[in-house]
Amino acid sequence: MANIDRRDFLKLVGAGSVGAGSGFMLAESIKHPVEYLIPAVIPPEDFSPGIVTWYNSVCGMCSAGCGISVRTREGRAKKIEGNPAHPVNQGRLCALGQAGLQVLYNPDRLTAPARRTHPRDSAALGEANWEQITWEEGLTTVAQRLNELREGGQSDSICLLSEGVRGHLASLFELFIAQLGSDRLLHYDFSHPHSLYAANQRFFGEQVLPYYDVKNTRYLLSFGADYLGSWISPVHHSLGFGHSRQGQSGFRGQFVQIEPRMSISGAAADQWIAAKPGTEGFLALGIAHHIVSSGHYRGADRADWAKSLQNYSTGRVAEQTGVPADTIAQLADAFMGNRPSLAIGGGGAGSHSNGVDTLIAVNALNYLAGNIGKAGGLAFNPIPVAYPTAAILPHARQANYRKMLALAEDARRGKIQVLLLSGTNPVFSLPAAAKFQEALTAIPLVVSLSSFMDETTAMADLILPSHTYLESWGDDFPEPGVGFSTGSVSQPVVSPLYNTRATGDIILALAHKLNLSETMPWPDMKDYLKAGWREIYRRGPGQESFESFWIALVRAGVWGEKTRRESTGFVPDKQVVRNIGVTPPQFSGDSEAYPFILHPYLSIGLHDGRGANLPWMQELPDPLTSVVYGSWVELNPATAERLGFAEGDLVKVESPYGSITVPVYLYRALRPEVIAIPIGQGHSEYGRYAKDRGSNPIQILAPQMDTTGNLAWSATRVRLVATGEKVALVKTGGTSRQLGREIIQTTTSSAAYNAQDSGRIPLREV
Amino acid sequence: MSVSIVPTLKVLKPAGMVLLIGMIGLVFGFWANGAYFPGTSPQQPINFSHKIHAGDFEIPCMYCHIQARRSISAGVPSVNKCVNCHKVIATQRPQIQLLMNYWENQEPIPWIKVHDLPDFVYFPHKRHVSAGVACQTCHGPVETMAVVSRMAPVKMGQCLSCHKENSVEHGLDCWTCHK
Amino acid sequence: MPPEEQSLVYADVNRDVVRSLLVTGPRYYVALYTALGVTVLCFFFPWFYQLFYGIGAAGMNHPNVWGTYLSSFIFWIGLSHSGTLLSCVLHLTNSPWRKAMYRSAEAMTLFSLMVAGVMVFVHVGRPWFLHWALPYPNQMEMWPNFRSPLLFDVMAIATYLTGSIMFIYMGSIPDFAAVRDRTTGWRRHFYVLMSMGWRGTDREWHRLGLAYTFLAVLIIPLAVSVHSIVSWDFAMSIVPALHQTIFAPYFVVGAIYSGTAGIVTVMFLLRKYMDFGQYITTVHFDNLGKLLLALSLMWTYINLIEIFTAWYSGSSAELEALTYKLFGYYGALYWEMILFCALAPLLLISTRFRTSFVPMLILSIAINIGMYTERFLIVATSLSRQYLPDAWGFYVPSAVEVSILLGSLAMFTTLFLLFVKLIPSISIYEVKETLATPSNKTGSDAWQPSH
Amino acid sequence: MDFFERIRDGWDKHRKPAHEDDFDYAWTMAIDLDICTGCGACVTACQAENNLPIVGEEEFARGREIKWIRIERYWEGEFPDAKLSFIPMMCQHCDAAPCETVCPVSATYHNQDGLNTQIYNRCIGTRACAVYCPYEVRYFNYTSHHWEEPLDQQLNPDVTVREKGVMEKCTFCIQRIRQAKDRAKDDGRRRIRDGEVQPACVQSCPAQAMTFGDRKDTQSRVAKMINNPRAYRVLDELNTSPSVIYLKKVDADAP
Repeated sequence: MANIDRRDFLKLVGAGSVGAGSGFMLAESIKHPVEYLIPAVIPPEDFSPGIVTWYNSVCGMCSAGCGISVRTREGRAKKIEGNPAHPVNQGRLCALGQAGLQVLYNPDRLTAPARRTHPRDSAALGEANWEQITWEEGLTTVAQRLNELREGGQSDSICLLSEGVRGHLASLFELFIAQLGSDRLLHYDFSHPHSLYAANQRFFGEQVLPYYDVKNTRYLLSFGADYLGSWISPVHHSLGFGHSRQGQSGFRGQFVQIEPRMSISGAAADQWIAAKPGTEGFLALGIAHHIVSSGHYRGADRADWAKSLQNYSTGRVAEQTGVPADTIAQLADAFMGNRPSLAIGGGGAGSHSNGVDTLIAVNALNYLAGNIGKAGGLAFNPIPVAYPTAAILPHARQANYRKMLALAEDARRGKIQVLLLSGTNPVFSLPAAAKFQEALTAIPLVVSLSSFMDETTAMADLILPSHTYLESWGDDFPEPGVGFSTGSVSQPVVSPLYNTRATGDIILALAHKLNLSETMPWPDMKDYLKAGWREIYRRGPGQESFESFWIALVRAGVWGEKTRRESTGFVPDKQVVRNIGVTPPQFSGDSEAYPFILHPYLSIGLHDGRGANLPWMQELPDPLTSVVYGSWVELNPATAERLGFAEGDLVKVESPYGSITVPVYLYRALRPEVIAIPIGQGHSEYGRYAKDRGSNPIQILAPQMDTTGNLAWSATRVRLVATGEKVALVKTGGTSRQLGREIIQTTTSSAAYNAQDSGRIPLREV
Repeated sequence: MSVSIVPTLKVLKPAGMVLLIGMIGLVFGFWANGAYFPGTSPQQPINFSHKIHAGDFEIPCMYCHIQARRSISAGVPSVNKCVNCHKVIATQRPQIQLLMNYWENQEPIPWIKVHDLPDFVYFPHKRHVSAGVACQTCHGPVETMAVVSRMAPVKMGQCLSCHKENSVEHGLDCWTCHK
Repeated sequence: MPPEEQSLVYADVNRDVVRSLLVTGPRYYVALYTALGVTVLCFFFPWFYQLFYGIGAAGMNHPNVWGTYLSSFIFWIGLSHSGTLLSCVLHLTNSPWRKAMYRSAEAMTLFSLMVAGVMVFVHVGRPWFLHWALPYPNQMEMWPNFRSPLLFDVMAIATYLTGSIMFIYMGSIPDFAAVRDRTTGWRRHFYVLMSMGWRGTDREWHRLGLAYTFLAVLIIPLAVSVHSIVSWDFAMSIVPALHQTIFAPYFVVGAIYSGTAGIVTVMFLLRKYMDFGQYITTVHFDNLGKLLLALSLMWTYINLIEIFTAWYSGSSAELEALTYKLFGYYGALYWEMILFCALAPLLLISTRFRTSFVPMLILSIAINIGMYTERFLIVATSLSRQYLPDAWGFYVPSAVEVSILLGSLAMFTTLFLLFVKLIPSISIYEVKETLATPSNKTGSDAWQPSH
Repeated sequence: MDFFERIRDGWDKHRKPAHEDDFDYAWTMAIDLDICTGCGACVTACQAENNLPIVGEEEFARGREIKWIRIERYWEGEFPDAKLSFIPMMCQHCDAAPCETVCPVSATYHNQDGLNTQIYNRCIGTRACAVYCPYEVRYFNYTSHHWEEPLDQQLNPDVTVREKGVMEKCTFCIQRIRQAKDRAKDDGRRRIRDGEVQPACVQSCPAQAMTFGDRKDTQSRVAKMINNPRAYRVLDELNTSPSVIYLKKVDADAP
């Protein structure tokens, strides 16, 4: 190719350069992106990249008080596991507890103090009308107002409404309110077992929860208490359940569940009995009657029992409860037959107009079977001398429905000037009938210490956002204990993410601004905590120095002293025995217009709604229905067929006090006249994952109370109205039938094996 | 009538030439990028010289990269570690003053990674150090470098060959190195 | 031999075929550009979106992880099946009616194989790593997993593609030469290259004949094996309703079946739009019709066997899968398939039907619709009903999937339209073999130089 | 020996499920269905440990959820005799795993610990393994998932975040096994002690229904579990020889 003319030459040059360019770009495009390697300026002593550090702390997701160990790396919390040394959960942890990480790292956390810009009654709530302020501003505002009221002798118009807290935070609240000269300190939890405390008060004469020794029991009779799912201390009960069933040689624990709608405890039980809702007490007394009449019980006060139980012959109870007489007899014989046996009650059964009676009847069963003070029965927790005063009876400050109504009433009458909210969310977890939201609008200054923009916080004038439990110091004394005194300390596992402060620090800061420093001298919560534990250390058998005790304590995360309480000789007061009896349950709404009984239940993942802003919990399929994201109403297939409903049909659930619209789910293990709705969804605020999803059954509950003023939340009648619409339930489950494929195989209990070579991890004796 | 292929080739020649040159250009461009803009020795915020520290003064690697023997990542020394010495040593040098600026503002130094493995690779420095693998095996003769540069792109092949030579236990199992 | 072919002489053949390459009406361009446009719009755009978003763009889910992409893949492989295979068989049996149609049939094989290959890229989650499925030495010291039926696929299809290309190219060399001598400009240059200096000497003819026959023998078993292997992708799993020994023959028969139907469609179109009326005649349709009938009967039989096996197994899983296929959400589709592929073809018994063009066209299209349905059902129904009832699923194709299926059709059409203008879609020299030679008037099959 | 004998020996050796004798360990999980309460703690534990994505409601509704371990529920009878049983279902780590044979690029294979492993960065996403798996425990990333700030700070650095187009599944928390081996090496031990490793699900199980260990160590808890008369394996008839052992549910009035 000798002669190239100009055009050819240009062509070639062009081709060459284009080629070169594209080649260069190609090479550039497949290059590694630049990454940085940023060291700490001054590394903390327990921080080294790539190396895991575990911190022991206390779970703050429910009131069970499990101990947790948090796995952290590069200063970030990676995983929450149970603290193996903690007697309550012994290294295990429920789903909600593990999701605590998403409370810490939740994208919807309140990051800084804020003040409301528009008046509270303006329609628009939420982010739109908040302005950020400094902590100084926020605290000063509150302090000034409190000071005015204190000087003006209106101290009593100051109210502190908190979630159920124990330990030194509780006592700090006490101290603070006392110093302000007010007595308005209330704890509010929807799921607090008020009626159980009341029943124990009446029967045992003390307002504490005994320790239910599920672990060693041979026969557990549960009246409506979902002890594996949501009742008091699920993880501890699960441990016991596993041990009682397969952990010990010779026998396999039997479990009976009595409830109108099968909970996971019902699914795990050997026998699931659907007594008519509200008649669990009758059943208990029917069993008691059989125990006494058939001569199982040989106590001195046998005559009194026979007398007071005479109206509860199995025959009559059978027709009251819908449970066949021979079943009742069989239960009674089994209950007496395999002792130590244990009867527990709560949940739905405890939340009827006759809830307290029912639970007293359950206690009576335990007494008749002689389970009190026995291993495998129920043991009384010691009243530990070492506990800080406020922590002795965490129940004392718990507000039942009547107290909350009173509070709302006072607010409406202008008796409340300042309301400090900490952690609790009554606007969501009180029935609409309580008109609590309206009451809030009547309060001049509402201050929320919440970490999230929940429904109640959205009503506040001032937000002083608090740390999550993973960022703050604190301690806890589980109630009920595990049979001996135990306490645990929680510590920050990561440095605070945002411009928030620990609740205790906020309270102390306010105290200082109010010149309460002489009575509350501690600079921050940690010091107060140490001071408190110094006291415990002093009273306890302290050998080594307090500092070493403290370090050991914080390392272990838990502390206990083996002081048991001997209470075998318990005999109930004659009066109590004479008054044993159950009144028929009252349901609000007449059975004609409202044919169904609403059975709300605490969801496994979302608990009473606090879990709804955690994506993991939203994506955790409900164990029994496999539904995720959103709520549903459970119908017995027969009922559904009668009404012509199929899965996914949107129905309006109407009670005399309101209505919600939810899709239908056909649930096989449910009494035909009962419908069940999980609690937890239906938030109107509370972050992107919870907002406007599902509906909240609490809202439509009737303000039905039992004799002691507790909300009887399973005593509402409702009716179903078809909307004609249909939605697809989001769920994982396909067809829940085995079609003879032997996926889950069963064997008869006769083939039960001896546990020596079972290889099960032995449960620690506590 | 002819069936000769020659006239056709004549016609196609210019087009062929253009294509050929284009291809050559492509290859050249690709090579040039790698050869002249390798990005294997990036400009660091401070011209830290391993030659001076590790080479001339023979400070052992582990003195600064203290993590290497007990953690997955070797880690870079925290700023205060540098300052500990440079409070007194060579305080007048401009680069040291740069360092001191960081220290006074309590800012970390944004070093640029030279040797960077993908996120799906699990490479514990700990195991390799305790197995007595010299740092230079992968990082090259750092003590001679005024500016650290990546000797070779760290590729799976190198890991494998080394694991083979030293017959590492399960050294060829995928899950030994991948996560 | 039908009457009109008597009038043909060599010159006509050359003229007609060359005209089919040179003379192009506006209709052709309309068709070509439409096909091209549809390919870009319905295939490439959605595909790029999917590359960006992930397979989630399609309707697949857990446990239905396979969807229409795979059924399209099988469909195209199937469609590819008849062309070359048929051509080979007929070449060996030396049946004269093959000669007018085999070229386009082989082209069909080629292009549907290519489209099938593209479908693989659409199907996998990370196509940019697809080369890992090829055995080549690399610094990772990783080889593909030779136990995997999917890898067998890669091999088999690659081989089949190569074979088909060689076969069609070798067969057309003399025609390239013939066209070369009758064209000018860029075409001439193109055909000069393609014909590789073919002169038409006896030696060349002899060698061509040998090689051609040799390849034909080679390709027949290959073709059969390819689709058996494709079937193993399913049959080697333990998914109920897929784990069946009948699958290999099932797929092969199905493939040839749909392929033959495809040929009928193509024949009709060529005949109509390239006016090859004199070459593609009722004879072809008649014979193809007979073939279709036989295949449809075989296909039906295998379907019955499939049902019987499931029923006879008595296994809950098998039965459930079967009931779901027959009466489940996609039940209607199943019966549609039976109608199109088992019942309708029975019409082919009548000669009048076989020799009438439009009905044959309609039937052939119906059959291919039915065959696509079959592939879809295999993938969609069996995966939704596996062993664990609580994990049963449900699958509906997404818009992206449908559009990509459409696009793949358009892609095939585009390729074929290009083919008819570049390569003589009717074998000049072989057609001539059926004609009376100028020298002696008795039509003989003796080899003749083409000029 | 002659050619054919060698062939036969090789065959005999390799047709044994994953030629178990060559393993260092044979990791096994035993799950007691009699005390599984279905509470879902294991599901969350797995999600936290293994960086499982939050797919969101839409994707969930389209059946795109990713749960390495899931609770399956099976009903028997109708009200009032309805019975409900749970079974946790995760990768069974079959010794004769169908998924391993089908992967064209060997992205999933049996390693020397008797684990059925998945190499994410090798996966090309043919999804054939998911089809071949009779337990349907393989989950595909239909798109690249992201974590809302600052949720991403929780991600476990020991586990890759999988990108779109990659198959994933339960690994028996292989990263924990790796760390345990690491510790063992530091202590100069050859093997991991029984109970030293616990996958996240086993660790969290409140009823202690799950046990994990090496069945080659005859003294290990899990080895004892295998000898339990109640032990069985799901879909055993398929001869995949799973490494997950279930203990039968005890039911007084079972047939």
